[in-house]
Amino acid sequence: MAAQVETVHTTMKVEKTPSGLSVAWREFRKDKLALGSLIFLILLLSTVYIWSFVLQQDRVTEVDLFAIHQPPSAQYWLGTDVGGRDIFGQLIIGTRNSFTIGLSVTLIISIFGMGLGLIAGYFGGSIDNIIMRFVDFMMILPFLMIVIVFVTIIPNYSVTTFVFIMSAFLWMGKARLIRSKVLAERELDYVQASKTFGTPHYKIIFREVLPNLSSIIVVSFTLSLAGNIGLESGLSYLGFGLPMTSPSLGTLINYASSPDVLQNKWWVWLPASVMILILMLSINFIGQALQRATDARQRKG
Amino acid sequence: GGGGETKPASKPAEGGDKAQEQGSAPFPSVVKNDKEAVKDGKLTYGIVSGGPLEGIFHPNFYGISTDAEAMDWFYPGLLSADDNFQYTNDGAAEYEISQDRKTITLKIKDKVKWHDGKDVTADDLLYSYEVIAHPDYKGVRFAGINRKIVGIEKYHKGETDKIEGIKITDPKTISITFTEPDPGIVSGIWDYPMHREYFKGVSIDKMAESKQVREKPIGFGPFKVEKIVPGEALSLVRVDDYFLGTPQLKQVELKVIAPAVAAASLKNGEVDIAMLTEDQYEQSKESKNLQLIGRSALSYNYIGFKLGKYDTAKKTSVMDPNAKMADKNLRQAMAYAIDKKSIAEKLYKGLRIPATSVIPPAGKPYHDKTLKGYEFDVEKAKKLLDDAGYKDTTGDNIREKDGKEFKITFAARNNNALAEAYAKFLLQSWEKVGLKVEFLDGKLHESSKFYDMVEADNPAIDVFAAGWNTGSDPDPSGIWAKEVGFNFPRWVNAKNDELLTKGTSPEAADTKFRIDVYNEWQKLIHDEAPLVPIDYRYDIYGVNTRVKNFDKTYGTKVGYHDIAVTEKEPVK
Amino acid sequence: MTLLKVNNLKVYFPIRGGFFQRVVDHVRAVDDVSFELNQGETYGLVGESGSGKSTTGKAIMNLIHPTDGQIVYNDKDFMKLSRQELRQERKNVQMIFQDPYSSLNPKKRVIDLIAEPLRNFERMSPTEERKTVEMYLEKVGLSPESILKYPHEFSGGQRQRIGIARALTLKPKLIIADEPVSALDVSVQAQVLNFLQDLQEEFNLTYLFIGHDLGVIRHMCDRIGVMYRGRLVEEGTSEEIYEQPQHIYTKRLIAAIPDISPANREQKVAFRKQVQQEYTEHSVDFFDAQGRVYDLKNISNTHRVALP
Amino acid sequence: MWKFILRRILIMIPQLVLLSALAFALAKAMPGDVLSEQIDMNPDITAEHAAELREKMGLNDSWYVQYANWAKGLAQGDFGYSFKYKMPIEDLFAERVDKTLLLSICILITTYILAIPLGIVSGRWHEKWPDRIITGYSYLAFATPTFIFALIVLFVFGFILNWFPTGGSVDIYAEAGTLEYYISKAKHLVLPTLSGALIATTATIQYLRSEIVDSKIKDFVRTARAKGVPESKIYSRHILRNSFIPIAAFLGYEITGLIGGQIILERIYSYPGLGDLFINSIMSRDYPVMVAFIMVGGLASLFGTLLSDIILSTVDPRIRIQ
Amino acid sequence: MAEKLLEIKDLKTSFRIKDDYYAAVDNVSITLYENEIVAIVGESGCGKSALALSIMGLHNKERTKLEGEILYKDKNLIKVGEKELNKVRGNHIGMVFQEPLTALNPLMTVGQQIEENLDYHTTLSKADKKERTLQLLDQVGIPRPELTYKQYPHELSGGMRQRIVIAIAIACNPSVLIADEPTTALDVTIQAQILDLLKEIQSETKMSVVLITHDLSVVAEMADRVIVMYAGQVVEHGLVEKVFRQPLHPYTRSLFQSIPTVLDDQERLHVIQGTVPSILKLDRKGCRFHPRIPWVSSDQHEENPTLHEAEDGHWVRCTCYKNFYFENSIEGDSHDITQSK
Ligand SMILES: Nc1ncnc2c1ncn2[C@@H]1O[C@H](COP(=O)(O)OP(=O)(O)OP(=O)(O)O)[C@@H](O)[C@H]1O
Ligand SMILES: Nc1ncnc2c1ncn2[C@@H]1O[C@H](COP(=O)(O)OP(=O)(O)OP(=O)(O)O)[C@@H](O)[C@H]1O
Ligand SMILES: [Mg+2]
Ligand SMILES: [Mg+2]
Repeated sequence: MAAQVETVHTTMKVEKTPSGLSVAWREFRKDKLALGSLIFLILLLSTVYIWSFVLQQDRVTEVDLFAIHQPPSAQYWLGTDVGGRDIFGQLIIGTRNSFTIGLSVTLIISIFGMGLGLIAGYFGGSIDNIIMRFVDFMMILPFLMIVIVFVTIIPNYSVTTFVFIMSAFLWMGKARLIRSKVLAERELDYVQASKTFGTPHYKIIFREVLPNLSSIIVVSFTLSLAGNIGLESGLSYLGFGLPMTSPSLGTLINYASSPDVLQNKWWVWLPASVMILILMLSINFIGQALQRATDARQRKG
Repeated sequence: GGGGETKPASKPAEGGDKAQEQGSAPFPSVVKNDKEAVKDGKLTYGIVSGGPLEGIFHPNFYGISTDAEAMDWFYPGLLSADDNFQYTNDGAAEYEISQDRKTITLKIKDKVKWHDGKDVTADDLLYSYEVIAHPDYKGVRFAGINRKIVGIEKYHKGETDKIEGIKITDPKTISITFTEPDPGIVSGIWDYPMHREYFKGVSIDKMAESKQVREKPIGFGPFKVEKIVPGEALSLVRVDDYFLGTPQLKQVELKVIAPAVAAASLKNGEVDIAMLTEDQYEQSKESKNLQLIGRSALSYNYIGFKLGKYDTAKKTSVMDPNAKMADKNLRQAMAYAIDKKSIAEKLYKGLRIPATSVIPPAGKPYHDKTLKGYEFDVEKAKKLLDDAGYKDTTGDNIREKDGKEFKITFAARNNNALAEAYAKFLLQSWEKVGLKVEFLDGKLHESSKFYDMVEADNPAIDVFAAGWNTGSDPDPSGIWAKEVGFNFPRWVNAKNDELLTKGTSPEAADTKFRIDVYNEWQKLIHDEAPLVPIDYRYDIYGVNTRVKNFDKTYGTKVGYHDIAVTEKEPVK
Repeated sequence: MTLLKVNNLKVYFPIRGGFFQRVVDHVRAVDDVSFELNQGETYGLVGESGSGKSTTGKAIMNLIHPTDGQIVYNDKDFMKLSRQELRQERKNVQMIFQDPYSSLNPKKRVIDLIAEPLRNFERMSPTEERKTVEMYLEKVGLSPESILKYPHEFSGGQRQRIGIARALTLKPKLIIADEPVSALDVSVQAQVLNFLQDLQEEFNLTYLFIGHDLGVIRHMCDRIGVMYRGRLVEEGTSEEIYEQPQHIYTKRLIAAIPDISPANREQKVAFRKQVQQEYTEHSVDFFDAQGRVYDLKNISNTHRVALP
Repeated sequence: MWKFILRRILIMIPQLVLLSALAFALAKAMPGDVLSEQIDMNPDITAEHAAELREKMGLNDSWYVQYANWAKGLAQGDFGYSFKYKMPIEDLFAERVDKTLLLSICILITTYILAIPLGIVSGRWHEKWPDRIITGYSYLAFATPTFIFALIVLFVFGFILNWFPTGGSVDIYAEAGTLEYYISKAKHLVLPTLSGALIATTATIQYLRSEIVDSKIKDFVRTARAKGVPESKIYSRHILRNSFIPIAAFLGYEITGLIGGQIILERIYSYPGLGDLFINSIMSRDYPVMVAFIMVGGLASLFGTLLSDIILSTVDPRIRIQ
Repeated sequence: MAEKLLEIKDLKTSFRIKDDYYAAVDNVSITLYENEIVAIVGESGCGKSALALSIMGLHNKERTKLEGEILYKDKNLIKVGEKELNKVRGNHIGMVFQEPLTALNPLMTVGQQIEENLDYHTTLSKADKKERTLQLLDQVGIPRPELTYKQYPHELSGGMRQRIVIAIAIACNPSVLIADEPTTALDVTIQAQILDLLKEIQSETKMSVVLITHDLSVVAEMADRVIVMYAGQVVEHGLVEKVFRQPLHPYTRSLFQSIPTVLDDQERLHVIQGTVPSILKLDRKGCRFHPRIPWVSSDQHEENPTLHEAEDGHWVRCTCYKNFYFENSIEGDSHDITQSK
């Protein structure tokens, strides 16, 4: 009996496979682009967020008829727009707003989509059926149309309401993704094992299954964050963007729909366009590095 | 509204001012081109629009101004007007007013023919009335003075199938009798005939969608429709035996161009003529191949104050003495606080004129030139407020009313690219005199929603910014009478009622008398300030330098048939 | 003493079809299977892939709800117990999974893995819990320091031991081992098999050992049930099954085992040929008209065969 | 197969009913109606007159009464009547749907023509410079707002270089049916198509790329190599065919976007399609058109998904619909 | 002995991991003769597949470095170009993979996949190709070739699929067939059938078969010669009868001791300590097996272990075999490693 109780130490070490976080970090160190993006993004966003608190939104959005369409100068670093408003200030606040929108929408849809996806995938059967039919139905709703209708109906239209409206129609993809992963995950023995230990369902869902989806959640989170930053620019073009009291990158870019601005007043729209581009790109690069980290197959040698 | 109301051709008013004098902006209203016209020229006219044409090419049914712009080329009204918008006898019909000024008799000229060769007859005009007044008719043209034709309401209710007040004496002569001698009789009657034979077999509720309207519209103008590419273009050819003479141009193409490309299209000669908005104007100013012509529009933009409510049961506006804006001094102060000149010159690049009265200059002779309007004067505004008891007692540069917080809610439309800057500027202007003004819901509103709220007297709205097209008839009752739903400020004033009645009384047939009445009325509005006009608009056209005789002067005698080109190809 | 009785167990999975996706047929994954496990023995279930071995195991574990039949543990019918009672009873039956890689949640540390059942059933203070976990870790021959490590830091054999330690925490009487070594290399397999045997002795465990490697089954099991298409075709002691297989299917199964001795090569081939021939000739005698296996008939006290 | 399709279509019915009710409720929830806009700046109509017209158009009925009437009409194949455009909605759609479809299909095809080779190159030379360039392009395309890109294309190729027409769908003087007519149509399509396609490629490129990267290391590809199949054939016969499956299945979903999906392009290129109709119907509260749009859109996406499933089952033998 | 077919000389296959190369196959030399079955055994991760894939040139070129020589008909397969290689692959050397499900293209019918091989190596007409394919299907024991010809892989059972994979590999009558664990994924009964089939085909076609497996019983039943690999090296090598009668290398001996068989009735199994080291952690000096037999003192090992010919045609690496003994009577009942922090 003693034999199996005693512990034998040997010199041999089992190969230590790195944990998720250190794999991600290693991936970042490998991928200079992603690392650069990460640092850049952190710097950029902290600048923007801090600065935007310093700037007074009221001042920035103040119309000045004597400074319409000024080119960049010492006073107006990036010139002014059609109402004589400072583009630079709007760019800072706009970046903050647009990023906040993108982030909030992504957060909400991730949480909501994840929740439904987890429940549908884990329980399967008729619960899954009901949830997925609901998702199907949401999918056939004409997004643009309903958004426009809501934008018109809702009285106090602001960044917050915008975020909620957008979120209401974007979570379905997430739910599907998570569900499909959970469907695969719940067949794995560790879930079965937990059941045999009498672990309640909610614990299995949140303590067992969810952590195992973390990488895919993170990846899909970053990728949709990149997509959602430019979310309002298309709507702004159609006239359903944010009110001017909340400058956004979309509003700035939309000045370009006037050909005069597009051709002759680059300072109005170009900085915001470039901002969206670099935000999207850097988040994308980060997302890709994370994806590689989660997907060992693609890991760089 | 749209362009249907103004007539393309009329003779120059005697001793009338030239268009330049209608405002201060440096635009001629007619192109200058002394070169010899090319025979059988071809011209492209750009209809600037964010979307396709609706394609309803009949005055009785169309809905948007772009369709009307196209129809100007082939479907004019029977009567021309002068620069005072009074009918003349230069058009397709001559008219006579009866002694009691209740009956107008039209005689259609001999050579006036539909594009299918048939004569335009009196019966065609009757038919037009029969259609717009018909119970099945769903359009909006049955309006204004035309509802005052004797017996037409009865017909409209379907109680009879004859309109009592309209009589045809011979195939070319028609007389229309009104219930009262309204001065609008010489400026506001429906003078678009409708080809009865051509529409034979089409029931009234199906007319708007019929082939006769959409695919093969027939008018009696200088050009006729040859071909339509739905939504995007029309090709027109001249009517050789047009009653005012053979048109100079042989062919005209009307095509839709997006606002974003209007300036570019003009610049590279893709279109010869196109209307321009403010930001394209900026771009086109420098183009060598263009002339810019403009005329002041029959409209004004204003800020209105909500003073009461419309009582639907009693069908009248009722003022509320406790309304936030009830204090005249407050309203005047807010008017003084606005730098209209800067709005017109800076924001609108000189394409607008600071407004002085609620009858725009284009509406002369009724426009009161002596009125100066509220000129920008911050000090005066502040004083008015101080005196009226709006004082800053808390030291935050925001005035309180009798020591209590005072906040005004402002509603505005988001109808063009500059709307936001415009509305924000107004807001700031008021803030500068110490008034706390906020946007309703913190934003501008889309037009439909805006009007819905304003019309429904949304209690949140204190001040609103909107605009009116005044139309050619100077009678402002439609929006100022206390009974009408469109009296958005819900302003009720005895003097106003009196003057409005006077303005359409039989004596008002005398222009002089009427001018006096309306001048007095304009002053009244100015003093009471239930609404304050901010600016008048210019319609600007970019025109290729090869174009000759394109004349946008009100009451001009130069018609579309006179338009010519002096080069074979557009100048680039 | 009989610890577990499986009576007429049936597990049918529906096959949907037709216009409204109604259930048109069933996969009879387990089709009327009965057997008993005695205290302290190792009972082996063998059969080809898809024959219903795992489904039987899962049905006993209540991971799959049986279509019909009884699972009587210690004279208690699992089907008749209330939820709460079942939960308590269930502690006595635990499972070891086939794949040591997927059966441990990769995101949890060893302590959380092993303590999971404890946390569900027992209220323990953290120190108590830690002690218990360390104790079990030692039992399975892992150093207590491993407690804060993640599964990926262990080899396959060690992982399987963590899984076993976890199953042991509730002090089960019966362990269902579903192919516990088939994912492991031979050397590691030996280690786990030895270990399972040791544990059995120490804790007086009863095993339901599911496997398809006939060498392993023979090595481990006292009695063996052979499954084919959801039915038991033969049941008996290891000796009986390996030395005197009665059912044609069992014979074929035994014949298919490759022989470790190269010298027997020709012999083995000939033997296999012979069995194959027998199979082609006589298989009809062993199955009924629908191709279903007959019910088991006792041919000795311990030996049962599905014969007509 | 037919049974499957039929069943799916049956399932659509309650979804569509629900959708239409929702659409109606939403439409009615919007402030204002089709007359509010016509009243804008038009003093000739009185409020009373407007009320009369509202009554006539049935706009005063509660939404469920209007809904019932509409549903009754639909049952008889009548989609309703556009208040704004003053014609039956079927005719209204018929007039424009072909143009939108033509443009959308051109964009779709061009997108695939561009994206497929790029995706293949990108996947095949994964992490090499062609891949980096293509990925860079696809990000750029992803981040560029449609309208900016379309405007730039329009100005460069339409106005500065003068290569293509800048608006409309066809030259009005081209006689229908002649070769010239079709050439003109094609020329008018070039710029909007390019503007739409060039920035729509991202999804397909990325999808294809990652599918190829995944397929490359599949066992059956190794089997093919072991057979001695040359590299080019490995791609064409094995990797690509398998990578195309999700792309092909995607096609159905793409079709969903065809109806009214090109609003911005149609506006910029003055292309008289459905997109503008859609926005306009909302702006002017033309309820019947709005509802019809939602319905057609919903129907299209339902059929799109169905089509995706059918495509998937035809190209992938593993998924067979009984 | 018969003629040499394939000669592997000092083959070293290294994988690039983070900029460094690590050898998974380390100086392996094997000669394959006509008409024989050679089995390669070893635990998971000891380089069997890496070796097989090296012969076929199936490694990802960018991440793999091949050194040494693989001579087939005087051509060094390492050095020839892709084109030359393709002439050999599938034609002269066929390969059977472990997972029959994933090894087949799910979108192509069985017929297409077999014919594809014929496409590139024969000039047969379409009809002839089909005939040959049907014949192959028949040969690998598919009951209804005409039907299966048109079926897709997912419509077949595991055993059937593996038969298809074999049919593909032998379509062009290769002289060498490499089978990498062809039966590991299959049931015993199916395994027996597939092995019998391979054997039958081998004796019919006289080709040489390299059979990779980790099941010693399979080796016993199938092979003429056996090569035991450990950590990328050949540690023992010889005729099956000899090796099985008297395994020499400690590793081979341990393997034999650790498998439970139907026949022997040993109470406890032998446990080999530790695991096969990963190529990253592998100590490449000295005897690679020595960490797993720590009780054998290090001076028993050779410093640079080489293959010794212990008896005629029976080779063994390192001298440690001479002094190897099992640790105690209950052979090696020690639990393996635990983590030392
Ligand atoms: N959830 C399920 N739904 C439908 N059929 C199932 C399900 N689980 C198992 N089956 C079917 O039941 C039969 C028995 O499966 P089971 O997993 O019990 O076999 P097994 O003997 O354990 O096989 P293996 O050796 O491959 O593990 C198989 O035909 C399988 O396809
Ligand atoms: N492409 C590769 N890149 C990096 N390392 C590899 C690669 N392929 C194999 N290896 C490593 O090489 C060593 C030998 O692997 P190989 O696949 O040849 O083992 P094997 O003997 O076939 O094992 P199994 O029995 O599991 O198939 C292992 O350590 C493995 O991790
Ligand atoms: Mg199983
Ligand atoms: Mg291998």
